[in-house]
Amino acid sequence: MDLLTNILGAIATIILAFVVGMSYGGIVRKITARVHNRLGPPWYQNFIDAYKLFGKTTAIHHGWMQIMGPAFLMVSSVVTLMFVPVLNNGGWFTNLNFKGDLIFLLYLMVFGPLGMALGAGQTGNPNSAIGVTRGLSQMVGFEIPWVMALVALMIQFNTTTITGLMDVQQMSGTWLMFSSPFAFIAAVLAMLGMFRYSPFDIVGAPTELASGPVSENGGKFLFTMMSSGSIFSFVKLTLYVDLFMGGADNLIILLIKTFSIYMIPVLYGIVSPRYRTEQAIRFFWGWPLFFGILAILYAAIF
Amino acid sequence: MVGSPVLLIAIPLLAAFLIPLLGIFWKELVRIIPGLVLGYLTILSASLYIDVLNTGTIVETIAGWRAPWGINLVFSPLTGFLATLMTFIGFIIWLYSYRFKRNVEFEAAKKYFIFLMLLVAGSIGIVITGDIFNQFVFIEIVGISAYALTAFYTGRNSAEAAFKYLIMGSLSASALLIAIILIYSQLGTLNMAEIAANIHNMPPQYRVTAMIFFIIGIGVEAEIFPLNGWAPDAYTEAPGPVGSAFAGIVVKAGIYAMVRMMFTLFDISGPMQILIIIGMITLVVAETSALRQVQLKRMLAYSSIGQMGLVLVAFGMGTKAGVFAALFLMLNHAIIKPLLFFSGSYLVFNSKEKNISEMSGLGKLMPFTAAFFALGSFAIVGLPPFAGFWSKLSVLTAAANDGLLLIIAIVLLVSIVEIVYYFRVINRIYFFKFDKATSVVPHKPRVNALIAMAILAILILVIGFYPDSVSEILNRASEDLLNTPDYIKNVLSTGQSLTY
Amino acid sequence: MEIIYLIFILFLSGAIATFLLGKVSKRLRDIAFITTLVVPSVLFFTQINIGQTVDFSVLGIHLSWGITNFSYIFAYIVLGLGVLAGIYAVAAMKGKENLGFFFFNYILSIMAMMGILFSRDLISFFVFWEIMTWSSYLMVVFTGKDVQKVGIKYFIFSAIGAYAMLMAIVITYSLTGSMMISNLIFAFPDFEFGMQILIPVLLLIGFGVKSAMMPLHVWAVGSYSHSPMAYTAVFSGALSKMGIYGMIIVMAGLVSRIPEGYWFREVIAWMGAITAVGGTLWAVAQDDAKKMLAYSSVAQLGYIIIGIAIGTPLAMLASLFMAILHGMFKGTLFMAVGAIEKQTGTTNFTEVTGLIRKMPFTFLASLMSIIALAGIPPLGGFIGKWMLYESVIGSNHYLLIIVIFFSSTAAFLYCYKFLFGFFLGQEEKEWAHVKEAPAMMVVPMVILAIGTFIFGVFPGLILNPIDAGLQELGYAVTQGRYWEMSVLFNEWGDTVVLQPILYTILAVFVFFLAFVLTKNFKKTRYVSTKDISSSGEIPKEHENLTFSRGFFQPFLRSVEPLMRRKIDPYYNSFGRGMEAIFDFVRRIYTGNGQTYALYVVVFALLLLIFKDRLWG
Amino acid sequence: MNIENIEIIRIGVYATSILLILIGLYAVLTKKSLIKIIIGLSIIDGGIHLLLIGIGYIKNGTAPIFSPGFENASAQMVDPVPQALVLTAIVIGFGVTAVALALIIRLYRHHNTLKIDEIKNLKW
Repeated sequence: MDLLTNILGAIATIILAFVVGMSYGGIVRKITARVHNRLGPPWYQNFIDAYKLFGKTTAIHHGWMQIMGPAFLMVSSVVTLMFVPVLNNGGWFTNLNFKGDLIFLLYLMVFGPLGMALGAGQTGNPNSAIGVTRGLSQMVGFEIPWVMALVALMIQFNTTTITGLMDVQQMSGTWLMFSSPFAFIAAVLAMLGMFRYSPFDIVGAPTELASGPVSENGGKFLFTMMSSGSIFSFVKLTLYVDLFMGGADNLIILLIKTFSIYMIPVLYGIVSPRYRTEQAIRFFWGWPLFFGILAILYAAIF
Repeated sequence: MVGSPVLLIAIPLLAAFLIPLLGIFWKELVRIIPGLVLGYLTILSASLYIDVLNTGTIVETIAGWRAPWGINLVFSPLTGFLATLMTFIGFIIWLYSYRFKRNVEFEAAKKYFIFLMLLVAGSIGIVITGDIFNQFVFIEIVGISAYALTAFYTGRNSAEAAFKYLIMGSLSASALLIAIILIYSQLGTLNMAEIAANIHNMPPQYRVTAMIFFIIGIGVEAEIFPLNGWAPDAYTEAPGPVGSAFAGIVVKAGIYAMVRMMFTLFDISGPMQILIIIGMITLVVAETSALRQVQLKRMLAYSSIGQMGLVLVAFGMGTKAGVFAALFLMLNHAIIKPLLFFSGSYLVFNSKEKNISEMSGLGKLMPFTAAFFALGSFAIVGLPPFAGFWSKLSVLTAAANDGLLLIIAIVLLVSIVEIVYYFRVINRIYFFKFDKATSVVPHKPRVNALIAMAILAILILVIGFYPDSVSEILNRASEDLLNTPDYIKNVLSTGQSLTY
Repeated sequence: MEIIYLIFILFLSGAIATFLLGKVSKRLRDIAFITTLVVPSVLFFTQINIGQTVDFSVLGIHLSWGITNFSYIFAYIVLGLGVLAGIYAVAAMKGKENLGFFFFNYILSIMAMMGILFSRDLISFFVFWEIMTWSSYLMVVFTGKDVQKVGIKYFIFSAIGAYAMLMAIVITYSLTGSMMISNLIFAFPDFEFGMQILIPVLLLIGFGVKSAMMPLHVWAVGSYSHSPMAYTAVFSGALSKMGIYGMIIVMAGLVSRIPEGYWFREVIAWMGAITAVGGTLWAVAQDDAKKMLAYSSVAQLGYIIIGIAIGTPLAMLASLFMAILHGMFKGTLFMAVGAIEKQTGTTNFTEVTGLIRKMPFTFLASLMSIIALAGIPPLGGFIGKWMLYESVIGSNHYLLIIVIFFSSTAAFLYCYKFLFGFFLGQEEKEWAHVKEAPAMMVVPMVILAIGTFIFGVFPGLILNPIDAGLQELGYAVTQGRYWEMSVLFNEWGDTVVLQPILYTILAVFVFFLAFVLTKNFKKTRYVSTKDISSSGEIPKEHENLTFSRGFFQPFLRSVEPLMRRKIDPYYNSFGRGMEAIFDFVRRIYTGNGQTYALYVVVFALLLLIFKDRLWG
Repeated sequence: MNIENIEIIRIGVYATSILLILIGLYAVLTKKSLIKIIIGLSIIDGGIHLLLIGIGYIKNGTAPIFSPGFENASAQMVDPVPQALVLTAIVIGFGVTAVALALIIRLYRHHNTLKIDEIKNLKW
């Protein structure tokens, strides 16, 4: 019975993540357009796209790795979602009680992109592969400050789980973004790359590469990828909220917090031109790395 | 008593003179007699040696006169061991070279076997004699026959090699004679045991000078560092079996003479700096010189010199473990180096200019020879589970027991150099493509040569897998070398004294 | 008859029999080969009891053979991989020349590794170590490529390592009068200070060479990539683990018992970290799969070394787990490369593409191994990584963790390159004829790949023997504290429960796969990889759409400062310098007889001058 | 003759022999001709032989033969051993010289020269 509740809860969480993620995506498109002084699509445009894609028949494929790619991607998003507590104190469903081990999470998060990269690779479109190589290279870039931030948190509070860190914030009442500010800065800078908005959007490179890794996918492939992406951005935002902003006590607060943190990469992206891959990597190994080291020193000393 | 140690010298000398005479009747006798002689000597020496191990040292007095008046031969666990080893290696060399020059000429074979007999006789003489002047004579016999054997081939540079050998040999012989004069003028005797008994009566200044001249006198045969310029040339230019005779027999005799002089004659106990230093220099210079050799036999020659350096280092430690290790090294070297020379000379034979670079791919065409060469190389660089490893290990443990860490390090570094040049050759033989432009289509080794190599290879494996098979022998031999009082007692108490 | 002797006699006689039968019949030879591998393995796992020893003496030195709980861990790697790679080798090497020789060396090196594990004394250890070295050397030069460079380099480094070890061994003997490893460990704390430093350093050099620790790694890449892939699977998978085996004994038995041990640990850990980073970056830069995997092996061994150096129970668990898993997945990958080489004749990423539909099983095995290699859950590689990270963080090595993370993230790059380069991308006509490798090659790969999966879910299966082994090294029981059958704990008690995660992953995967495939999917047809939307243009047959050159150019440009320093040229110039010096030394032998005569005289004079010095 | 004279003679013999040895060495080390080197070696030999003889020399000594009536003559005897040694050494020296000359003939045929520093095909 318990298990059934958990599974149902998990499905509910997925739906929540899907809805929130898709809506955020639409809103971002709208905001971007407004900043660019365009009208932009309505905020629910993503849902329309998804519905359209869902309804399409897949006409061609290039082999079974391409078919498995979206599934890999979805595994990554959904299982990561299972790791991240949505609300404090079991306010939402506890999902499957994975406790949210951070190192496990880090590795699970790359599972999806790698799977998709494989799927994209099989299409034979050179642009896909180029996009993938850029994406992976960039990942090495932002992963370093991101991990440093996480390690700083881990060693500061002697726990490697998200729930552990949330408990710390609950108990002390201080958000971690204040009690370990450098880690937060490093993590936020890393987040810029993680969301792949401009200036770090060379991976998808919408114009030159005919939308990069996803260029050969249509129909349900694209639908799965899209929804996975939406879920994934929700997961990442929730993770940041859980880690640095004391989590959320109810869904409204969660939405406010996630949206406000989401605006950081979005707004930074809107006003930025695009970096080349090595520029991006160098960016991440500059100030973010510095703050990461500061964070670790801070954590080690205090 | 199956026979007398005298026969070990007398028979080959006699045979050397009989060979040309009997050759008149039947040419094949020239080849057969040395084999019979060496085979008999091996058996004789081995049975004498077993006697010695069971009952104690045999001291043979010539014409019944007790030392110091008569010349005597000492067949002890040490000398017996070396004599047996030498006769055995001599026999193997005969087996290998039984059909040597068969198809070419009778005269050449005749000369070869005559001088081989003299070489063996002289070397055994050096080992078992108990008289320094006698030793000098034997060294000269070995020298002259070695010059002749080195110059065996006409039309090559062999005369040059022989001449260099001769210059150095003569100079050192003079030095040896001076040493003998010094000792005789001070002690009035030439008998080793008696000298050993009275050596401390000799003024130190004379003693040391005599020792230096001894070192120079014997050093040429023992191939110690500045005195070994002849060796690479002679090994290269002499026929293959002669190279192995040098490495397996002559050098051993030289080394023996040197350590007998140091340990017994001058009764030095404890570490001998001079031997260690000379040995280390010899080892390092020789092995480093070997690295960039173009010719295989020259490389083998340097390797041989280097090994002898290591032997001297081990002797120089002066401990039981050191002597044991040194004798073990000598034994292994006497087995392995002939194997390398045997197989190596077939490889050389099939390359046009004798260069290593022309031996590409010969391993596939002459599998047995190449395999024996590889086995020998593995063994000589000290890879387990082959014979060479255990002797190297003994040297190192002996050195460690004396705390000679620097020496261990140098020996091991030099071993790496050794590995490099041996493995370069092995690589070339096995893993390069055969090239008709540089190599001739191989002459396969003859059966007798293969048997000779196989016997040595089997010995390498036996000692490698079961080193204890020789450890007892070596233990007895090393005890014998270190026990000077017993040597003196044994020699001086045998035979009749001069009375009227 | 002791079973222990029997195993070695079987190996040895089997090796010889295989070699000789090779001259008679190929089939008999293959059968003899497999039998020689399987029978002793079966004997080992069924008949040998832990703690059972045989004692004998050689040259008056007491020697002893017997298996311990600790060496048993490595026996799994050696025999498991040895048998599977052996089966693979029979098919993979079919039709090659000199196979009798290959099999002979193969069996000898397996035997030597088992011998190392059986050795309870330093002499047998060294003997088997050297047999392992030369038999593997003969494999490196087996293909005849670059033997004078690569082969000699391997042997030089092996010899440096082995002789450093030998020096430590003889020093030990002179200090303790015994060759037993247990005596060394027992007496070590009482040694004088210099020896306490010297012996571990020498031993670590010895083991560091085999485990390709920087800066002693330069032999590894050439050797791994030059030996036949069937052997490289064992070479990288099992043989390098012998270095790890020795290193663990040194670190746990010797270094941990002296006060200076802390510095040893730090230095080795950092060397391991440098190894990991360097190996990874260079692996990313390679275009040849063999070299890439070789560098990757170096990097992976770096992680293992880090774990050993840290030395907490969790780190040791991590290291040993990774050692076993590395044997499995790297073995599989090398076998896959071998299969590709056999089928296509090349292993270069820039030449081969799009094999996925031609060699699906090879791809599947490679995919799983790559996932394990990258350390992505739910495959086994992750468990080791997780434990390593937790132990590094738990032991307060903050900078180290960053370095490790960097290298393991960068590892994704070459992981992807491997899969993409060979299997994905355009399906070129040139490779249209390629078929899947024979079943005898595929089955071992798939078995190993499935193994990585099973151990990813039930790490307890491996951790259990590892635990027993660690207890023998003096560690406390770790079961229940750090792991259960499929649960992991870190130093702070945080847990990862593997099974539900796996089931979730599987459920989600199956669901979405089904989701993609249902509803009209039958109408979906397969199209060739030329049929792509290339900005609306239709590519022609001859157009090159393969992306394989300069694959990670941007990344490599950004890490270029890290890769600028290579140790290899230094070694090379050192070697050349030495050769030049040696070449100069031999000019002492001028060839002029008169000079030699002069030497005699000068030597005499020198001795006469220094006679007082020489004789006191 | 008194005892001093004997010593003078002895020293004279020693000095001569050492001089001979040095002359021989000089020839061996500096002369380029193979023949001269061999001559040098022979001179060294000669010097050493002289030295040996000098050791055994006793003024007015008798032949070293024990015979009836001369049982206690050993004090007056010339030491026989050095003489025996010298005889042997002379024979050996002769043999070596013969071999050397034979080699020189061969060398001359091969190299068309007798200069030792031109005969170094074998080196390093």
